Amino acid sequence: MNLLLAPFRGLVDFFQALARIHRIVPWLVAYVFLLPLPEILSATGNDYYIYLTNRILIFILLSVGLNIVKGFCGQVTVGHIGLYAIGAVTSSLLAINYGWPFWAAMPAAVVVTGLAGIIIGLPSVRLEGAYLALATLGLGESVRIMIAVTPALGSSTGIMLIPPPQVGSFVFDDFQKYYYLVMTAAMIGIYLSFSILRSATGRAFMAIREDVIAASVHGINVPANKLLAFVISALYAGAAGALFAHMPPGFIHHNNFTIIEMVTLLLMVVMGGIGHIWGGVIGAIIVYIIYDNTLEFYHIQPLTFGLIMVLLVVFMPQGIGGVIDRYLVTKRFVKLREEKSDGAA
Amino acid sequence: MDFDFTSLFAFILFGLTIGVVYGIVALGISLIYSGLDIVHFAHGEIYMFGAFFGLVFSEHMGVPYPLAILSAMVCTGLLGIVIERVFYRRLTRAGGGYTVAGMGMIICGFGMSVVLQNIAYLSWGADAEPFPVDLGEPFQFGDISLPKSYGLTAVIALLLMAVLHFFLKKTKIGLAVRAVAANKDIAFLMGINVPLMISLIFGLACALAAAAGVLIGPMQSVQVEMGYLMLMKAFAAAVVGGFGSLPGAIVGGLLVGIFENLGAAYISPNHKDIYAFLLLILVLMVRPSGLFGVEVRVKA
Amino acid sequence: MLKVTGLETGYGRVQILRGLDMEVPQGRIVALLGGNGTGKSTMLRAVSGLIRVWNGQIEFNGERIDNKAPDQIVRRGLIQVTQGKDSYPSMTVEENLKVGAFTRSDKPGVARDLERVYDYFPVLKERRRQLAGTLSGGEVQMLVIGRGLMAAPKMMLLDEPSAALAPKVVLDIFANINRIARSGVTILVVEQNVRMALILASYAYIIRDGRILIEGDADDLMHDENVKMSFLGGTVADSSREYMS
Amino acid sequence: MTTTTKGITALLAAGLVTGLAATALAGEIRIGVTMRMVSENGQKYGQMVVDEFDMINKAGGINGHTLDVTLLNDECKSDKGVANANKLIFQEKIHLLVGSTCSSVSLPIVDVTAKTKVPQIIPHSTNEKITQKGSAWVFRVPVSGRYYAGVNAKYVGENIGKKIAYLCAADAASQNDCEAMQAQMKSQFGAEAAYVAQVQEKEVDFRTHMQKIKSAGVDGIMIAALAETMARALVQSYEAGIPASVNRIGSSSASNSPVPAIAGDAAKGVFFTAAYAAADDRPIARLFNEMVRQRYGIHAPDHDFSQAYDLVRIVEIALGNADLKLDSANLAADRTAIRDAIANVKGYQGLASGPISFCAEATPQCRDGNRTAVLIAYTKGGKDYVTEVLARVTMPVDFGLK
Repeated sequence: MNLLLAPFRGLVDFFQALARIHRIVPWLVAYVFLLPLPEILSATGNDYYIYLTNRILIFILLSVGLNIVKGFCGQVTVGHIGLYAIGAVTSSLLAINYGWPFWAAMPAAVVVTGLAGIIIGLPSVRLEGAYLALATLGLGESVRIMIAVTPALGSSTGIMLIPPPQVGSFVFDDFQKYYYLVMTAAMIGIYLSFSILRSATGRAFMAIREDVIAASVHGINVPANKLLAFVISALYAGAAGALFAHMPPGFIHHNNFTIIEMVTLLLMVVMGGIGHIWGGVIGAIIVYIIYDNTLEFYHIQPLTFGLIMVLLVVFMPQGIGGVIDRYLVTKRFVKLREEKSDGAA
Repeated sequence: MDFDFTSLFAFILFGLTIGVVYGIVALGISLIYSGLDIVHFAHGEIYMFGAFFGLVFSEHMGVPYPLAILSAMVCTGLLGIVIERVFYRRLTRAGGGYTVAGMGMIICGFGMSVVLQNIAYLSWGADAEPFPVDLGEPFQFGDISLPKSYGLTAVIALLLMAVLHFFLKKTKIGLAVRAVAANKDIAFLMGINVPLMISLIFGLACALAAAAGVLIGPMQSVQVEMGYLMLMKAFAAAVVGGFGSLPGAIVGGLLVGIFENLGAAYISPNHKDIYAFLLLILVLMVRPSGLFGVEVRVKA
Repeated sequence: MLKVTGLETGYGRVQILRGLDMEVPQGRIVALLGGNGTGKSTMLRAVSGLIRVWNGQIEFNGERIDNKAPDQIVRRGLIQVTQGKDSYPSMTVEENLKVGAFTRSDKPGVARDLERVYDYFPVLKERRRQLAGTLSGGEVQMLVIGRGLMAAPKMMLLDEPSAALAPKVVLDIFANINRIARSGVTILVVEQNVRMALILASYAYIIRDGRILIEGDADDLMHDENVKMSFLGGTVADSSREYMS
Repeated sequence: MTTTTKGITALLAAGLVTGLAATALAGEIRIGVTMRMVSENGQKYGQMVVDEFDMINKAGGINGHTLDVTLLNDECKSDKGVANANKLIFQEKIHLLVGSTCSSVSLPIVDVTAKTKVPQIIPHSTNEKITQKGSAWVFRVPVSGRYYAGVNAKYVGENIGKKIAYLCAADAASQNDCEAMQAQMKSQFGAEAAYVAQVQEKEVDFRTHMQKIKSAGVDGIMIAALAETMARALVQSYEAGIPASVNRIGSSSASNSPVPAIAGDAAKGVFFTAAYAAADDRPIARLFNEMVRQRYGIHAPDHDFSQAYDLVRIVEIALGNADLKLDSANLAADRTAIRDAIANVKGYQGLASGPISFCAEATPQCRDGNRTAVLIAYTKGGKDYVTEVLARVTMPVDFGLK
């Protein structure tokens, strides 16, 4: 394990050093590092990796958003994929029917999804645990069925020819170009997620996760904060949905938003480690790469995936994030002890 | 669509006959929830397995239909016990609950459902299998005809409920099952073998789902993907009736059945599957413990 | 009858009991006293088999019972009676009592014991068809004691029978515990209410930080200056004095 | 090297390792297939396609080139289908894409292949819009929904009646079949639908609809749905007491064998349009029936098998005529050559009931190559079902276009 994590240790140290200058510096550096990624991937002679990266980045946005509700605030939702659908459909309809440019349609879709987040989150005010899971499941599935049966929302043929984003005469009309868009969005998403975690709101969420009663005793407005968590995560889902819809070939269909996609998303969050922001990122990357590399074994792919899910929950409930955490904590602890013994000597 | 009472009666009748089936599956989900503290997302696949077992017994081995129901129930019950012992047991030991760690239960259930579905696909293929059971001419209520199989289903479903009710209320083991469902630690202290009872609960719930599968099989044919829709309806039924409540599950099932049929008939047929969810959400918002829930069980 | 030596256990990695020794002779009422978080309930859970014993041993009737399954321990005649909040609220009173007799198969014996419980606690007989969730605090406490009796135990472990109850009710319950003990059931009662427990018990242990701090005859402890200083100043104990005299 | 640089190098290295794995072999014709595999249609279709391509390889390949077939499952989901198409095009560097079997997946893939200039051949999707998008790179082997509807409507209007109830499942193909049929009934006979209901793709309980249709008193019921759903609806239509005198009309999925197998006696008398009938009495069809029977041990091949077979033959002809270099420098040229070769396939007469012809323009007229719909009826249901051919109609090229 140590050997495996050794490269990360250097990276973590490097970025921690940068963070001492200003919080945003490591992000800017990372952003610059990531900009030439399509060229690097292209150099391998396989542009599909760029497409794969785009898909993963969209999933990262989703899972980081889901983590806010689930990891930070401790609310169980199975309706996140419905919000993703709302974002995708709203943005594409605005672009197709009203000719809105992507830059107007996407923010509008994010706002609409945020409002929908209130509805999906509403049950959380009264319900907990299993009941909340089922209520959100019902809401999420209802969204999908509504799309499936309403011709204006795509119905069975789906929404076609959603125009790609455009800046001046530069059109993001293939996935190589689209990478810059989704990468930027994902970076902003992750950064904001960290900011939220650090803010008073983030602390309120975590207080609710740890102990609802104690949180309310400490003056935290529990229902409002729960709703807020749902809304924030809905904003992420809306952005991810809009980005997915406008990505060439610009096609969405209700079966992109089924319960299987929701489970994949949950798997990403759980595999990465619930409550770890990086967990959502790592989970999205690992799950999607495993999925992509097992495509040719389609007849047993569900079986293996299912088993991974079951065994993961049984044997590694804290996810990869938990393992890394343990490693980092141990490392810091060792360091602390060394410092202590140095001081004693 | 013109309104007339014959049609209304027909729609309610359709709702009732399918509703009892939702009810038995819901009962299993409800039992598992109170026994193991998990919402069993793989129960739809258990139902599917039950139907396939029934099909194998009845069609391929020539066992008479009523006996096929019983055999399928036994087999599926055993399958359930194995699943519970091998996988879920480790999780319940690690502590249930639905917050951060409890997400695991949902993932685990889904994972299991994918695994079971894939196993069924590998063993029986993706084609839907016909499950013909000839029971003779349908019942006629004036202009409405109701296939005998639906009538039979309703009768058997009610019979199963009655047997279960008797078992839970009047026998010592049933009492122990209820004690385990209510509070495992105390049940332990009363000298009840809790792990055994949990297996029993799980097996029982799976057997009920299998019964539903074999009953519905002849009407809707048997297919690998049949579980999902039933699961959704049964979840709705279980919640509407109140998790853990036996009459609640059946009333919930009937309500979901009637509600969706009337909705499909008079509001819009496209949205049929939404009505169950609508009812679920309505009930949850108004009365979180369901119509028959005795206590609101909030998991920490 | 019950002998605990060097008991060490805890939850997860947190150790609660650090080498606890105690003994309960047959036919006596022994009290285990101590404040919140001292390890009283942990000790009971370990004896009943609900948590694993890390070290040390527990003997019941000369037989090792540590790390046996709870139902095995119950079958040997050792039953724990938890606090009143641990009834089955959605079952009737009589069903609650019948759950207590789960390990027994002699129907006439069970029926006889049911009558005996109703004799001890007549109020339960009045409410036999009611749901346990509708009972008052004191009645539920009686119910769980009665439920423990239904197992026809040789020994009962009582976990804070006085918790959150009015002093008068506590007195009533303690009187009945005394009756039960006189009928030949050995009793270990775990209490925070030190004064009342000392009146009830003949011998007592005081636990702190997972170890036995003081032990002795109840009368001696009652007059021990240290005990008086540290444990007998509580309001509950004081207010109960007038009822006891 | 400091820890930091070491870390970054390791990270980059890890990222690149997987990238180097994808190297394309020269001299092979790479064919990518994406379709729904873990399902009734996919299993048969995929099996047939893979087996047939294998046989070509065993017989020495095409012009000495072997075929390298990569088959991926898209689960009938558009996002996965698009991902598969991209993977096949950019990673496997395929020369030709076969896919998908689902209309809702083929629709977006058409745009992908148009943009990347990869020839795409549609194995099983009937939705009209696929070829109406105007891509120069797409070819359709099955019969387009617009032809099916034209034939079906003509027969219904002339022989059954004009009061038709429609029960349409919410999958792209059935929805299209259903709407096209209604439009045809209207334009050919001026008949409005007597009752229309949309149901979910996997609906299992149709009793409410049947009760309503029963009281509506119609001449016929069109059930447009995928095989299993249709079979259930057929059975329940009899259970509801709708007499056999009310004709049951199927969509093209009625050709798939689960329909008669599940519906049993309820399948009897159902008629529909499809691309192939096992009752076809041409010698080639007889031979094909026998071959499929022996190879897969089934009673009679449905049009899944025949279309898979035809597809492979058309690909074989086109690849044989194309002048291919098959090295990485000429990938784009080879793709164009294959497209042009497919566009040059004229009058292919295989199992399809009529000739299949393509042409160079990027129009539906040119790319819906198969215009012959067979009107088929079941005369016996069950696993050993029997069909009869009522008519075989070749439609004019621009039929059904607005």
